[in-house]
Amino acid sequence: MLEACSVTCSKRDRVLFENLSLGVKAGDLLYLRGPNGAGKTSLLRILTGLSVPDTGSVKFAGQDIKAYPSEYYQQLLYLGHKSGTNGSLSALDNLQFWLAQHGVQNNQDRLYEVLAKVGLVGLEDVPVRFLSAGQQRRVALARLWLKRAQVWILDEPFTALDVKGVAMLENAMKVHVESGGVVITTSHQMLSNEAGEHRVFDLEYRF
Amino acid sequence: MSLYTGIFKRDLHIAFKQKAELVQPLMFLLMVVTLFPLGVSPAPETLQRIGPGVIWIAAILSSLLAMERLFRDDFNDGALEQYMLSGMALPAISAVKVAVHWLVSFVPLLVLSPLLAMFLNLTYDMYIALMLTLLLGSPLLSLVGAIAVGLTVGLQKGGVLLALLLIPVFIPLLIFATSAVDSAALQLPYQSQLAIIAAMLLLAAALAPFAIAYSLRVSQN
Amino acid sequence: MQFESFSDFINMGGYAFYVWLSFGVTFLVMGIIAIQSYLKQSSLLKAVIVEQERKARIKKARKENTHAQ
Amino acid sequence: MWKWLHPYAKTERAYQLCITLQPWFWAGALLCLTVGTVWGLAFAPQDYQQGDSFRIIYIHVPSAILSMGTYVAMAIAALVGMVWQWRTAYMSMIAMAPIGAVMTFIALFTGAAWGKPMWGAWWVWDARLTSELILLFLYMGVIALYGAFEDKQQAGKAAGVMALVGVVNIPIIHYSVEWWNTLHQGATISKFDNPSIAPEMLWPLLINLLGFALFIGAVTTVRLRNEIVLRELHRPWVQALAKQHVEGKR
Repeated sequence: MLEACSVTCSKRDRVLFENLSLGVKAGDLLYLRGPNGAGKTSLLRILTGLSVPDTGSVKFAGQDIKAYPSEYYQQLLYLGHKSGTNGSLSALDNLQFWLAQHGVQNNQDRLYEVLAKVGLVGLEDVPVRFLSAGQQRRVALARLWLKRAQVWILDEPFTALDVKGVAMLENAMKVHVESGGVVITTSHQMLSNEAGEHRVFDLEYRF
Repeated sequence: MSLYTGIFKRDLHIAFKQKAELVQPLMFLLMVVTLFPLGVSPAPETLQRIGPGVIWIAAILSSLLAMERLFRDDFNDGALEQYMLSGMALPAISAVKVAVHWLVSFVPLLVLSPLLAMFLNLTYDMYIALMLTLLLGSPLLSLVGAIAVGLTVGLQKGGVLLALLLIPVFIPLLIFATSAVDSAALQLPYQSQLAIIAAMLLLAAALAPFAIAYSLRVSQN
Repeated sequence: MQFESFSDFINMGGYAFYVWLSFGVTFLVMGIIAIQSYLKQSSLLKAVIVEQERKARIKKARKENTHAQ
Repeated sequence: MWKWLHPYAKTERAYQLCITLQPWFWAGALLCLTVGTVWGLAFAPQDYQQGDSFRIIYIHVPSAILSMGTYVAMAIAALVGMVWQWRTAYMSMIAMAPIGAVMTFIALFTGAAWGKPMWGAWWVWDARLTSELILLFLYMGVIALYGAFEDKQQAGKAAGVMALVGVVNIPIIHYSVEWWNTLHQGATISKFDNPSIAPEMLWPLLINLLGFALFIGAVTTVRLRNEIVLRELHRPWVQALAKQHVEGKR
């Protein structure tokens, strides 16, 4: 469904990976592994289209994502290192705005429900900067339940989460994959069995 | 369309939550203007002669201080990434953000301008000309400034660099704006200067959003 | 030749200082940037070798590490 | 023409092209600069108003013209890089920046040295000098922006945007400054207002103009080679080259 065709990426004039090809199909959970500086984040950003590879292209459903961005972005959910939430707005405001921006219908009740699910009952209208790091991450993760997207690209989604949070997220990945979605993720800790079957892709540190 | 008004409202809302950041450049402007009578001469004629230039230079400097805010928060907290992945047109988003920035940083300046004109002993005609040049010129500052902000937003130490990049670019505006006010002081027509500033504004309005969008993409890379 | 004598030429109709200063500084600055560019070229090529040796060291260390394990 | 240029988007080909062009640039530059300068200094007739001080024109005007020209060339390179995604175009843009800044400096310095006997002051806010000064600021901005980025590919793109913003601004700056100048100083005679210059004065000027242009070309090729080596540090062909160079020295 999503494939990278011989992409090359160099950062600070060091080649991170060269002619790398990678494909995922519906129902895949791809776990990217590699040491610091191997280019995991760069690869994910190329897959989302945020970064442009030096050579090669990324295709979604057989079409170049540069040529048909809106089709791809309707089906994409990306969570990066940065949460994408503004500190002076509440969780509720942040999510509402994000949903409107991504063209997702929403209603207040559903938002409260999802925020409760990620363990933020009573914190819905507190400015996000007053929340702890883990809670902020949960606000960002709430998007997974709000937007129906086929492709999830999650960069280090487990950072700052507690054990319960990790389990919840792994379960969500499993459910998503079982219903025919795609998850591409990186993490420093191994995925547990909670997450279900997954494919590992190793990125070497290159010189 | 409602998407863009959504961004407009959100940015306005956030801006008013960070009041200190709104007020500080204005205080800076006021203080810079205060320095001139003290440093040059408090004689009314001298002040009247240098007044337009002083106000415009102070306005440019204070706008450079506030400029960085334009994309900094959105870049740092990742909101910009999410904008880019929403399928919305980035040039349009940039234009909306520039509009908000203009509203929150230059409209207060316009409100403050009678006080500055009084401090520097400008005549009524000069004041009207000053208002008109600020009205036409300040959106130009925001639009062109946003390109450089887009380029430097990913750098940790972008502050001084931003000023280095922008000051030379703002020189024509300074020349035409102050000369308009000078003409007003001599009871001469100054429509031609205003027309040139307006032409520059239109040019910037047509091109800058695309340049801003491109710069933001470069910064994301 | 526009000048009667060599000393006239040096004198430049009384503007010697300005004329020779201009020409002198111009060619000096041009010389500096040319030389600087060439010096940088050779230092860069040396840096390439240093970089290559560093990389070889890292590779060797890695190999020994894996053997030890 | 683009078909012909396209192979040079590859850095190795561009490097080879630089090596081929370089001796021609150097030879031409030396020849033209020697002929133009000697002719201008010794054989061209005196100016009836300014005497021999006008001979500074033979470096001032070429450097002033080419400082603008180099900036425009940088902007074109940036545009080519942007449209066709050529890394080499960005590299050549940044290779040109320092030499363009040097040209601007020369134009400023010689303008000041010429102004002193003419106006009695080293610095007068004359239209041409003022626009040259602003041009120097623009050059410094591009160079500073390029230097601020760690990732040089990103740096090239960013500096390219700034070069394009600058090039849109250059005509505006030029006319605004000229206009401002006429407002503020009526009396001083502009030293550049020679409606018709005698041909025996013009020839050395044109030869020097060509000489400066070739010099810029020569330095640009050297600097472009540096830039390519710096950016392609890990390519085998650069490493082979480095080996050759170091061994050649021993």
